Amino acid sequence: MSGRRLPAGGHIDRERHLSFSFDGRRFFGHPGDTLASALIANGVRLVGRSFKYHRPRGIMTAGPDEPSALVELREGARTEPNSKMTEVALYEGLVARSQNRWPSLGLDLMAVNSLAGKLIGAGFYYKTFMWPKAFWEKVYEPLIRRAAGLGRAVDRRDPDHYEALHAHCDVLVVGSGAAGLAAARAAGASGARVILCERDDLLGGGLLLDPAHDAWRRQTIAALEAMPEVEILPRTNVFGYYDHNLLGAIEHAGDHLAEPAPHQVRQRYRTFRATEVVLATGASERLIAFPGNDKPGVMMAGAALAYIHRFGVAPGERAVIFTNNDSAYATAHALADAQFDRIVLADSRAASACADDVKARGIDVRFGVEVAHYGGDRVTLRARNGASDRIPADLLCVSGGWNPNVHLASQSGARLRWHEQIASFVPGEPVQAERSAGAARGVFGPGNAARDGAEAGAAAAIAAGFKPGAAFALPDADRPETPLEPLWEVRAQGKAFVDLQNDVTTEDIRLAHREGFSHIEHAKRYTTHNMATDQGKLGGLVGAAVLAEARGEPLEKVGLPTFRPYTSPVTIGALAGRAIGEHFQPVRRTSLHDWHLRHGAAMQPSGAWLRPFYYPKPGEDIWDAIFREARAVRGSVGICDVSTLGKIDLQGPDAATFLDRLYANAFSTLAIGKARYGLMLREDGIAFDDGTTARLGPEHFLLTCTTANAGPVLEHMEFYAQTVWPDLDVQFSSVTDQWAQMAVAGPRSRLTLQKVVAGLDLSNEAFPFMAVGEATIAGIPVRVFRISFSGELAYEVAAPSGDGETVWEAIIAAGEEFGIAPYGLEAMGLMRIEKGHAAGPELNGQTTAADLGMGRMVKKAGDVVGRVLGARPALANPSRPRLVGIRPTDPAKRLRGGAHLVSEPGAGKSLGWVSSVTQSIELSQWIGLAMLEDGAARQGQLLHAVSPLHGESVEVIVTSPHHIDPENARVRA
Amino acid sequence: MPARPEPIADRYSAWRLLKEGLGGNKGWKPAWRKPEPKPHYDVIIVGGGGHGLATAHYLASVHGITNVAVIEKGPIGLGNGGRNTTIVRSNYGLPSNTRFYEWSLKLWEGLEQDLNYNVMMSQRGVVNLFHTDAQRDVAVRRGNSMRLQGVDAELLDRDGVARIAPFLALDNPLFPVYGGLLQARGGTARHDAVIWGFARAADRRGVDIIEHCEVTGIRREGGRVTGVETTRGFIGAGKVGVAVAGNTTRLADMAGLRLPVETHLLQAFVTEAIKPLIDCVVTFGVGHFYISQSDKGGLVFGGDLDGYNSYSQRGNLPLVEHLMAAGVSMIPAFSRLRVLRQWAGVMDMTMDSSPFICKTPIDGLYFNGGWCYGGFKATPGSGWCFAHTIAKDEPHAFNADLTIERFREGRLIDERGAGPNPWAQ
Amino acid sequence: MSAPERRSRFGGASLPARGGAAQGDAVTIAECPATLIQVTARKGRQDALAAATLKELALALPAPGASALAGDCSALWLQPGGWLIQAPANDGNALVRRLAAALDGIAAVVDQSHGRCVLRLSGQQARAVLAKLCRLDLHPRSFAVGASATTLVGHVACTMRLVDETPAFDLIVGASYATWLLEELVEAADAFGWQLTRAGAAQPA
Amino acid sequence: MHLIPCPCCGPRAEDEFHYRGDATVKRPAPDAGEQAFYDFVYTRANPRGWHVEWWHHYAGCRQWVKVERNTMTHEIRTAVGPAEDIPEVQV
Repeated sequence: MSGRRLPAGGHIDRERHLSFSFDGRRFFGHPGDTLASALIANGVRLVGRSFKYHRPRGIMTAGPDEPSALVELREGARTEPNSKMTEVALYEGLVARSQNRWPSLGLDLMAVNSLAGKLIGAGFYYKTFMWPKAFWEKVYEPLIRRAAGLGRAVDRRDPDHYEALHAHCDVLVVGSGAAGLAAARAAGASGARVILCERDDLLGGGLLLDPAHDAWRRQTIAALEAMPEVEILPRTNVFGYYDHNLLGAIEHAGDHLAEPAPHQVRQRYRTFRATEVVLATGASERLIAFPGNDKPGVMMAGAALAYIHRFGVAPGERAVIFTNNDSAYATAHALADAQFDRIVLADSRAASACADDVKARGIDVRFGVEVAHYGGDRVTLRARNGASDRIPADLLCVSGGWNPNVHLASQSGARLRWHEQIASFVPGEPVQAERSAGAARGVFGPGNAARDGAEAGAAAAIAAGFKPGAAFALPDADRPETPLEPLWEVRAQGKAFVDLQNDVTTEDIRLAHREGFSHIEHAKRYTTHNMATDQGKLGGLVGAAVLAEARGEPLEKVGLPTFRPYTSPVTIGALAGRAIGEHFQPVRRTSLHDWHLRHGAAMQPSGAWLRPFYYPKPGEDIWDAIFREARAVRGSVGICDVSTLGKIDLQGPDAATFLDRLYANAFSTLAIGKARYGLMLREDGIAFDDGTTARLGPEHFLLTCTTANAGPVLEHMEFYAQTVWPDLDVQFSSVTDQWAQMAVAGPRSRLTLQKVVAGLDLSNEAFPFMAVGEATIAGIPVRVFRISFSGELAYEVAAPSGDGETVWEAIIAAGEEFGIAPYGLEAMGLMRIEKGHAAGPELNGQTTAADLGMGRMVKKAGDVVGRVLGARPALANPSRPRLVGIRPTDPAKRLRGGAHLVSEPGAGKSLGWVSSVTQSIELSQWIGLAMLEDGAARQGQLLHAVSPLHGESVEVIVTSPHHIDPENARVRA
Repeated sequence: MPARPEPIADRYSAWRLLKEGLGGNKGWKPAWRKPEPKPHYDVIIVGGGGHGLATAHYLASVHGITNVAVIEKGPIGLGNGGRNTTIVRSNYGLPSNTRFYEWSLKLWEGLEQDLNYNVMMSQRGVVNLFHTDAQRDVAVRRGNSMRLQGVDAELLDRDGVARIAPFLALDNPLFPVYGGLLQARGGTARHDAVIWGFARAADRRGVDIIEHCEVTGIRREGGRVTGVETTRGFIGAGKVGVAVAGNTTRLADMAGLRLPVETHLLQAFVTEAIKPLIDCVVTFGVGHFYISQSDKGGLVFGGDLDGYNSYSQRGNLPLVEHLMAAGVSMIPAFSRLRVLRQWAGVMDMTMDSSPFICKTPIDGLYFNGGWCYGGFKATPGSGWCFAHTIAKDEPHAFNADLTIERFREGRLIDERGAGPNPWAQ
Repeated sequence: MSAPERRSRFGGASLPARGGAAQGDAVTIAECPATLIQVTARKGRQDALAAATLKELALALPAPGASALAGDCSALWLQPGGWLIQAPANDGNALVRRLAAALDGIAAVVDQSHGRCVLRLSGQQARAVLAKLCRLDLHPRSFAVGASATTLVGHVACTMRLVDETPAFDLIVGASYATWLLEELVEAADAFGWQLTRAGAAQPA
Repeated sequence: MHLIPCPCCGPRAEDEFHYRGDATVKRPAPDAGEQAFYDFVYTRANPRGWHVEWWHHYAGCRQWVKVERNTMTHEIRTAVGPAEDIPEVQV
């Protein structure tokens, strides 16, 4: 119990109180607090347990670098595992729980792992759990899996909403510290469109930690807010830098609330397409490895500063500051401001220019000393001469120097460069249109960073084509610093951590090196260093330094693992946005959609479309409905919405030539007013698509293609027209949505249509099979095609889609006396299998024209897509699987789609597969289509359709694929 | 099964773990040596990824050929072997593939004992979802083909899927789950460990693993390979096997071969670690999404190619947006989790989505490549078959169909019928 | 046939007349029936086509990214050699026939009046709504009144035109996608508030 | 999200396009024989570096746009219409 709220200071609203709970205990905080600052204010010190050894952990940082202070936040369906308390804004009623402990945070029995620490170092798993073999699956792995993970996911639908938003700007500024504010202002003053992103809810970055800079911060923000083309986005973390200057970000629009407001999203996924980018992402303070550097009470020096000045809380009472650089002296001043009982500043260097000011406040400054151990209440200081001193401290502030946040620059493609003076990496030459400014490139101090930012912002605006704007005031110049002296590790007895969340120690790094895992990527993977949710921000470079020392090479040669997205973990729901569930992909509806709904159709997705599968009547099951619909067609008349067929209007003097080349069969010989079936091949000779094409005029055709291939066929035609035969004079466009198309099928289809069609003689003589004509129905101009998919006498009627329902209803009214039934895809499928038409299951990208029984259609010469490669020896092999029909010899037996055909039940060699099955209404038994090796030669043979998955084997006879009316008499009736 | 390997020196055992642990872990030796290249080897394997290292291991352990070097331009295992989604399965529908991948899966099942290294092979099942009758029939065709070839497969109905994957939104409006095809023997393995295990086992049998040595040319005399030019000088060899996913075309260029290969990007993702949620591997094929949970707790997931030629290992956002939407649509609990890291591998895509392990027109030169995105699960099988092909100068029955000539002959092994369009496979 | 009687493609969406935050009217979405005719020049006949449309409709066919207005007709560039003519809904078939005759041998004339729907999105927040659905830069500096583009809006291809500075955008979308697009627009407008209207014929501004 | 500089429409987001591979292979004359068609359909130079490739602007002007893009960096240098050639670049 050592933290406390200070009587004054901080960007918090002391007037208002917020209650919250942690591990079931109730506390109070203020608006402006994070969960971390509020817990510190309430004296809470132990907040989590580490992943592997279950060591007790406290709050280390005040931001996204936090490795230890992770909680399960919120409750019920809003539960959110692994949230960093240092990033969770406090709100009324907040509920959080600690993670990865059993039975409780205070008493975690899994901490016995720590005792086995000597055995379970890096790479332990790979060397063990192998004996006996069977134990891995039954014993070891289940144990490991149970111990895995931190927080729990809740298997509930997320009640919150997310959305995407795409923005464009001339200059994007990432980060709103001194450099970012100045960059945005300089760019904005030029008139450029500027977007300024800040991950925090307050703008200012490091400026927030020094009350002396608050005036400039406020004044600059006010200036930016007055610029109409500057947009400021707080709570917006840029997570990735992608190609062509596109950056991705998450705006935490509602995370600071108990629940997002009505009509508001929880998070917004934003993309920015920027002409120029200024990366003012600041720097992260790094750890020093020493025994006990993970104990509750250890905190980064900059974080301690933030807790005092940003949040008005003191994270302890007696403090030691351990540093190798000047930045921690500001923390010393802050601790003094916060009236700590005792402050010892242990500087590993020999001197600092800042020392006198600090000493003047009564702070005990010691040079040339290191922290050799921290036990949670006492710090062991060790001087160069070996003398040691034990100092009681409930707070140990650590600063090993600052690493520029180079993640985004690195992701943009820029190589990193070693910066000797700050002992860290900075961005090298830009690859994309970006520049770093301020601490992000090693320019520290608000005065220096603001100057650097202002220059970067102006340069970015100029690069984006703007003239520089008026100059503006900048903060005072910074005092010169005493240089940092790199200090990575204090070697002493005990575990010294380089990755607190994954429990990676300096010894683990050295072990990895001894075992040959000396490359930084190997060491990372072997030890799991840097792979936790803090992504190694605190200790990444420290681990690399330990490895460098072990290898005996300079740190810059060892380098860092690749920086990949994300700069900070990103909520998956935000990236998904609204495109989930029924919004996952666009849905297409035909113009008859409402009619289908009104008439009880069972609608199902079919590719992008919603289509009626069948129209159940009360008391009917699926098959009842399908049979009734199919019988209506076979016995009288039915009507089916086939509007989804792709339709392409093709015109031009070379239209017929174009079709001759595009289709395997000829179209130039097609008479005007007639339609013809066509088969399209891919260039590799495999069947691509089929459909009927009608000739409407000498230079005018209407193609149809399958629903699934409507898009690909148009694209295919565009490829050949634009790139292969640009000399052909053809014009074509999709008219799929222009026309509602309905199949009117059955022996009484003519009688039905004759009642409503005006202006067209439908008699068999005047309008034979494959005829095409124009007419009107209910006064609406329509096209009539005499084509059939069902195998019956049938027509297709095309009406302008806005009038589709009028025409459809007129036909239904005319067919009422014949018992006309609307039929769905299921009945259509049943009938096409009876008829033996190949469809999607047969045109599956693996079959040739010959496989489908259409080999004779393919032109033997001339320029035809797919002709040449379709003749390759193995594709031309006549014993390839061919389309056949099959029927069980026992009519009571059922067939399964996907069954294989074998010569006898026990045979392992598949001769082919069953592609489509149905229950035939004409034959009153299951029938199927199959692709069968030597299919043509096997007609009449007895084979077995086996489905080991179902444990079924059915004797079948091989037939023609045309189960009904092989002579094709009905369609010509 | 492979010939029983000779016991290797420096074995891991419970006793040694205890001894080393108490001794401060000072006694462990490097998992593989860092030797200087010798002037000549019987066999040089170009490529120190999983396939190359496995080839070396099986050359040594099955064929007794130990004068072998594996040459790698960087550190071993940082190509696709170190950047995949760790899935292991053999649920292919075309016999040429099933035969090969099933042999690979059998090798996986004995790999820990063979290598004396825990690669954490975890057979918790792989289920492919389907959402329509037509998709079910395609899955049934594949499952039955597997069963006829002696490979395990089970058809699950909706309730069956719900039992093994209760976290799925079965009533997804656009993709209601009808059922799934389960291969219970499928699962995952720890990808890096596979690399390290093969490297260690090959090293202990005398194979030289030479890192930071880039091949710059393939030397030939009279139609026969004689060695490789490298950044560390010429190294002679009786035979050269190339297994360089992501660089297959470049090596083929050096040998004057032209291949039906395009190189594409595939992204993968991992979430923050959470307590066990997903036990098996689930693939939501029509949504182009698959997922599993690692032993450490991260959800590992991925989807389709980014869709354009690339060697960059830089993924982009369109795929990310689609994938996350597919994931949340199918797994509601996914929404509030956070994705921690993203990476991308470069895939050598062939024009029919199946690989090749074969001889070339040049004597003594062998190629292994075109793994598309199926390379990880193939690792032991690929190494085993490649070793056989190199040692015997002829393919084994398991890889006999996996030639480059098949494209010219029209004997395509096109599982999905996507045709010569790698971006669509 | 008379075009105004044809059925709305909004039917599939069972939406109230207004909704979103405060049931507001920050944006208005209107279905605007129109006659739409796609004309595509025969090879090498672009000049002839331009001359003929100027003569028939007094329309100067616009360059890529632009639109043209003449009286109650407008033209939008679609693709090289291809334009979409937009005219009042009640002109319907007569205009198609007239153009087909006038452009015989010069261009392919295809009626798309039923193939595509025109949705007009207007109101102060129209750009903010589109920013959620579309990746095009619609800032006035980049997309001024009269500008047009075919692009993705809500994952479907739309031909878009900025009609006036309200701002009002016309979104011309494949008819089978109309309900989908409407639902996407309404969702994206939820934070602002929206209302639906069925304006008569779209009047080019 | 690549930004493809469509020669008709200007810079557009990648999701308006379908990528369609190598644009340097030319469809041979109908009588050129199987080898020529084989190379057209199957053989790819697959370069590391500059690659001339098709991007079909399906949600825009519906042109097959020929784009020169670097497969190592994703940088785009040129884009031309379907029947045009990419101009030679002096390196």
